[in-house]
Amino acid sequence: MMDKLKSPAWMALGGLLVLALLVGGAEAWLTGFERTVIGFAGINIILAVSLSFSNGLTGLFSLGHPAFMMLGGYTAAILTFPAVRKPTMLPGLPEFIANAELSLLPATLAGGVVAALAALVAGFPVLRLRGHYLAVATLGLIVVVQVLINNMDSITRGAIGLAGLPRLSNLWWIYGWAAVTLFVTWQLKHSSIGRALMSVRENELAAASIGVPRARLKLLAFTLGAFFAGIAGALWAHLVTNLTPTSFGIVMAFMIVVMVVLGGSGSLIGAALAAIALSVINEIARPIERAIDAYGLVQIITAAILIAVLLFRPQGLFGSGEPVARRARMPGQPPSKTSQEHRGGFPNETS
Amino acid sequence: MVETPNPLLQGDKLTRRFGGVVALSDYSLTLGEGDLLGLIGPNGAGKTTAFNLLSGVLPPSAGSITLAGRNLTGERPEVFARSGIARTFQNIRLFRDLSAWENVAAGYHMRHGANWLSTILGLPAARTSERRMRDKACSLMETVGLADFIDQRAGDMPYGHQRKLEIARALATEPRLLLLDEPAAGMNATETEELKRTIKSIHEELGLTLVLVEHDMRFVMSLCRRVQVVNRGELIADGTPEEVQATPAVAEAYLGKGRGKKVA
Amino acid sequence: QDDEPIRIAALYNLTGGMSSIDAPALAAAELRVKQINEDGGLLGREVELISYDTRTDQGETATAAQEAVSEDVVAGIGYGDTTFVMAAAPTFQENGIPFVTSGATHPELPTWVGDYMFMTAFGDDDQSYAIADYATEELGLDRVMVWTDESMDFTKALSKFFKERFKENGGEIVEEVSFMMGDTDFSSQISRMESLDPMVDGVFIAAIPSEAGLTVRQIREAGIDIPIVSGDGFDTPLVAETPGPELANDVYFSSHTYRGDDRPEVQQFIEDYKEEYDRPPENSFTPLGYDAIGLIANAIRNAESADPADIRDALEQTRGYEAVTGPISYTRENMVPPKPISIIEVQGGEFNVLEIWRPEEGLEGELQQ
Amino acid sequence: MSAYVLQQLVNGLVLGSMYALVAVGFSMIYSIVRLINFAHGDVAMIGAFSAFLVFATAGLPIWVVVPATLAVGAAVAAVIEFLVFRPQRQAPQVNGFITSLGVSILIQNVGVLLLSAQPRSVRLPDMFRVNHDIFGARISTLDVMIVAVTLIALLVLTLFVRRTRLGIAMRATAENVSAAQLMGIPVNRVITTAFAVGGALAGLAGLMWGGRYGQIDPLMGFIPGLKAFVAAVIGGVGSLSGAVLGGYLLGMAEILVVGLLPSEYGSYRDAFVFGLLILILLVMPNGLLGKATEERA
Amino acid sequence: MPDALLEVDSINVWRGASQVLHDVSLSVGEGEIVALLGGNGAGKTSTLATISGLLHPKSGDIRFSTGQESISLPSLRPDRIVRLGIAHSPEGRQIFGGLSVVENLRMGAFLRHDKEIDADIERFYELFPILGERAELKAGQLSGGEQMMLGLARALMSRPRLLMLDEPSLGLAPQVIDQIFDRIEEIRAQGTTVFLVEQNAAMALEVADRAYVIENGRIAISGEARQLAEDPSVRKAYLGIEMSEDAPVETTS
Ligand SMILES: Nc1ncnc2c1ncn2[C@@H]1O[C@H](COP(=O)(O)OP(=O)(O)OP(=O)(O)O)[C@@H](O)[C@H]1O
Ligand SMILES: Nc1ncnc2c1ncn2[C@@H]1O[C@H](COP(=O)(O)OP(=O)(O)OP(=O)(O)O)[C@@H](O)[C@H]1O
Ligand SMILES: [Mg+2]
Ligand SMILES: [Mg+2]
Repeated sequence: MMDKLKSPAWMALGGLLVLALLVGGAEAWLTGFERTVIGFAGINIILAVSLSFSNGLTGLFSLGHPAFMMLGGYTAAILTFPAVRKPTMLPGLPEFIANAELSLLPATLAGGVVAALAALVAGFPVLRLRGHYLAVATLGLIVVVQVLINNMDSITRGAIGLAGLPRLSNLWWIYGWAAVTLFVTWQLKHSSIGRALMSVRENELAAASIGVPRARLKLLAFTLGAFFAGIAGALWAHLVTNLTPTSFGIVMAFMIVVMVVLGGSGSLIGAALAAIALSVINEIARPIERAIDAYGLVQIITAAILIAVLLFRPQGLFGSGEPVARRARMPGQPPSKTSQEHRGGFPNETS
Repeated sequence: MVETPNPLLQGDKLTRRFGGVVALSDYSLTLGEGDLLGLIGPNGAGKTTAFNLLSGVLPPSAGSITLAGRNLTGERPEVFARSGIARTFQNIRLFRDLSAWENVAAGYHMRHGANWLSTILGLPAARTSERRMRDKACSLMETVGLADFIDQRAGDMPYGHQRKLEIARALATEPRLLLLDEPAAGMNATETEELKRTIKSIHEELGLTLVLVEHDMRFVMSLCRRVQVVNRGELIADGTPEEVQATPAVAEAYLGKGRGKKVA
Repeated sequence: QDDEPIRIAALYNLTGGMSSIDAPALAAAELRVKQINEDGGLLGREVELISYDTRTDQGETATAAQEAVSEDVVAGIGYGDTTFVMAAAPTFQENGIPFVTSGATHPELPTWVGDYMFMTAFGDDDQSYAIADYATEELGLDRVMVWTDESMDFTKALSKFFKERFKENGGEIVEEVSFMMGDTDFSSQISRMESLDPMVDGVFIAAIPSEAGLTVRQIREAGIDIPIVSGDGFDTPLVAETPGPELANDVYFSSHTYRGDDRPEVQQFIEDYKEEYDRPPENSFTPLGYDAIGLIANAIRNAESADPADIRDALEQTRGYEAVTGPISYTRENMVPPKPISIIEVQGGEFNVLEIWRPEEGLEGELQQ
Repeated sequence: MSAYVLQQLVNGLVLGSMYALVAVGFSMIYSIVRLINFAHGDVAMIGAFSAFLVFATAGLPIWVVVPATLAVGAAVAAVIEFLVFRPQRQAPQVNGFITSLGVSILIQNVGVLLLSAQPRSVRLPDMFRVNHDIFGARISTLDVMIVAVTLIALLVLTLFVRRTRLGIAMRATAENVSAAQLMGIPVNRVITTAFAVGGALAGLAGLMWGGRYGQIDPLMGFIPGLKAFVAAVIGGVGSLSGAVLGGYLLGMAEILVVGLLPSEYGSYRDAFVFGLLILILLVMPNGLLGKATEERA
Repeated sequence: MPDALLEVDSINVWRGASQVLHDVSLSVGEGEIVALLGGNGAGKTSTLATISGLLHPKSGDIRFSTGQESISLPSLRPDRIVRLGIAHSPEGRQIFGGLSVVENLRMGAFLRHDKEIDADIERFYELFPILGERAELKAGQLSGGEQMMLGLARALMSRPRLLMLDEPSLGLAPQVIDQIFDRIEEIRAQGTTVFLVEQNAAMALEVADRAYVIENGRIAISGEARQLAEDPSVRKAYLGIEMSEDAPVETTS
């Protein structure tokens, strides 16, 4: 019985229950401000976990998350936008979209799907690139998407952005999606697919020589990451109620990578905890900053903590393992005697 | 030359150039089901290059490769693997950050991995396949004599064990043809002896076709019934161990005066 | 509760890309609050300004807005740019707390957000019309080129309204080019301008302060001496300092009636600001921050209440409030204050006010100085 | 070729040189330590501030200001290396990248805190602003110097890294730190030297940047840093000439998209530029001059 | 035994969480060839790495005699240790793959400032002609065995007083192995001391004066090389000779 309670399925169920209670409590008792902070933390969890999956586990170095957030966010925002205002504000929309006024779930899903499709199309050629080359190409993706949205005034309102979106995101939605993200990536990581992904990260040539379909798997990881980024963008838009081409940019791309590395590249729970930790540091440091009237202090503190963590724990919080259920242990085997000395998961350039 | 009626592998006039360097030229090889071929030659002769061509890691500059009637020339290494060619690497290429059994289990992915949808949903099919892969990985590790190292991080294992782990990983792809690049390098005499037995049993029990590159002459001569010798990219001898050893060109280009004989 | 301070939230980007615009506005707002408190506060209560750094990040902006409304503020001020107003103001609207933007100038802001949204500055349409009128009527420009910072809503709007009015006035927009916020090199745009045949007789540049001086300097360094015209984004000492006095010539821009203005409230403000911070006000967003607090203080006095709804009502009734940047009245349907607008000239590195443009009247002719 | 096109090419050359100068120092550090140093642009910012606000304000002549700025850049970079990069030399590559981001954020915000984000107007002596005419195109003395300095820096660094004992030792260290130690190479000193050289170049770039555009602020390093990263990667990571070429390509592309396309496409400039860069990478996955990572199997 | 050049005094070394060397003591005399034998994972590589400063012992001492004084190595950085005249050709080749063959050789002579570097390089080209042919090629593109040769040549370029070789015969053709071992005897004749780790025990025992056998991180047997070659347990475990047809059955008597 004890063993059964410790099995991952039961732990997951228990975790969900606790999460539901927490979210319910938060929705009932916390102020709008507190809920907003927690909401952003949840969105960051989705972003960090999905990027930890596609980057940390697979060894891709993509910075493209904000591009997919933008696509997901705009798609969802256009779909939930009050239909009465659409003809005047967004005259360029095709009729069936102009008449639609969807609720959050279908709009979010549509956002995720659009982002995933874009990732599929872009990933097909771009994922051949490695390391920093991929980083620059995906950085380019952000710029291209930003510029396109900025210029498609008739369906995006250009630089002004989409303002006055319905405030539909709440903690239920955000943490529901965070749980889904964690569940899906967890399932994949702890499976043959996860191993295959890691093998690509570890040694691409060897992975190929044992028949691991590199291209397909990378595309899967990239697309799945983009799907959740799209979801996160949609939730973000309906939390802030405003979306502009500059809502998500290069700085955000960096911050998500920071969360992934802090958590331990490829560690899903680590990424989630890092996302939470950054929010917590932020909220602790903010009053100090205000009290001594030294704006910029929060960023300085955050950067200092970031550097310190990397100095003392180069592998991030959890390496690429998971704090709850240790990967890599065969049932009935003693723990391995050697330490986990970690490379982190991003490719090491060898040119 | 040995004529094989229904060849498993046919490499025809394989040539590979790197800029000005001709690493392999007009190398041909025919293997029947169940053959065990030794490929020897001086350093830089082109042995590893031949393996790289036969496993799809490099495309040949000229020539063709056919496996069981299927032309694989120019295909990606994944296709070679799927068609049944597995290999090990001279400078070991393990998934260093994964544990030993995971390295082997990764080898099973190609043929036994569940698809992504059933994996996400945790369908019974996915769970069974996962369990089967673990079990198989464990028993393969026993086969190569690594039963005690299942959970060790591959990168932390001693050199000789890493070589065995590579063999296990290659076997996990359930190949028809296995290419071993210097499997005994870094092993002492006893370990080499053990490895010989392992390779023999793989060859005989699994009925696998094998090609091995090795500089340990005793190892090659006692394992292989057929030996090819390459020098400077060209095939200079092909025959039984005795025939090959008797070829003057081979002795001159390759075999030493036999260091260590005094002691042994 | 009566001896509790009256709390006002100030949301600004004090770090990140927008901080050079926003930080001075907050400094001026703090100055105004300090002065009010020195004069005994409002309704006998002290005024407390709670400031939030939103780091040029819209997510931070939304969070700060939520935090502000949860902290019992009676009003909020903030921002020199529409994008950030739109991420913050709707939260104030939903909570029934008035929000006064100090520097955002999009004429449709109050329409988009609702009846709790107020502007301190004039609308972009007004300032563009003002400089367009001046360009045709006084500078006699017929053919101009338009440069637009395409990355910002403010500059895009500025260009749009300028072109509209300039064409109405019978002028011709010969050519347009764009650039992006953060650009430092304008040589391509300059060469494009030079290549026009015949050369244009003026150039309109829609830019924010950080690019204003850069563009003037590079155009003049290229040896081009046609008039350069713009809006309040050019209202910064950088326009004179970056090119240096020998090159800072023939620049004309419309702005708040503040720089070079000798009304006593303006002089007083500049003096106070210098005394407080040891530096002159950085740009035109500075006095606007000062005025945003002034507007709210004025409304609280008029309402004799510090209740958000009462403040809102009083704000709506603001008529002829004598702000540093000119009188403010909310008489228009779209709630954009019809403020007088200065036409300012830069010659030899000096700023001179040439004329005052009034929304309903247009140019009023030579200013009596 | 019309005078107009020539002028635009000159414009592109000068802007490209600006990027290339930042990129070559950036790439230098990358090629030795395999570190994407995002703080490189911020070192340039510090160089610019010390040149204009400290040395020039103190009334030093230009021939003192330049070496002093180089020294500041070198010192700042070496100190950063010592404090944050040296302790994590064995860490994964991405850690260095993230750490450098952290350093960049730190420097920028300390800068804003101490100096405020307001841009400041600065200027070099007037002799640098004189315009010259070459075949109908205009170029200033400073522009000529920027191009020259970039190319000289490239040449000297390339020779240094290719030919000198210390240069080869730097590359050896980049390949394999422990093997380099086994050769008796004082790894720490070598890496500090690399940072110092890169930092000096950054300082120089800051000085030139500030002098050319006449405005400096604490955040001025971010965009050049980012562009240097992009230029270095497009050129082929680790290749110095590649970084310079990448810088020129980037500068040219930005100028020519605005200069030659119909004006309604001007607002698509960055999409065109990055689209072009992505296209180049798809055709040349290792950048313009990068060598394919021919790993031996 | 001649005066000890290198003295390893009961070092204990950990890698990660596991102890890989237990109280290992050994000494290498001036002008000797000493072999270290042992199975996979026994700790041979770790021993060499500890001597050259890449690993740090938790306890114990390593002393190297420079002629005038005896210096404790564990407190020194690897590059300082190399300066004392210790060259280490590490396991797994570890050549600088991105550098050309000549550049690798020049790095081997990093600490030398004499005029004979080029002449030495030429001499290695004569010994390994293929290296001469590939002089300008990136070392990473050499074949495995060629890289091995380069690694050895590079270690020799420093003209060390003590040369430590980690499995120098690995992956080399029989003929080349002969050359290498000839060379080892040659340089010893010129006064260089050699500490040799080998899997090929037969060959190692043939050239070595003395040998140590390490098992599970502990020195199990040590003695004259010739004696060890006769030791039945060594013959069985490391020479793979039990009752093989071509060797007489060993008896302990
Ligand atoms: N990087 C590492 N981290 C942790 N443990 C390690 C590491 N490298 C080696 N080990 C362990 O240290 C022990 C000794 O290894 P060492 O490499 O010294 O053996 P060796 O005698 O050289 O073996 P081989 O003949 O295979 O080269 C082994 O148990 C090995 O698993
Ligand atoms: N990418 C490359 N570029 C240039 N030359 C290469 C490249 N790859 C291999 N070579 C050359 O081709 C020749 C054959 O190399 P290969 O690795 O096949 O030799 P090998 O027979 O396996 O030798 P060894 O026994 O040393 O492993 C070598 O001389 C090598 O230098
Ligand atoms: Mg080989
Ligand atoms: Mg070893």
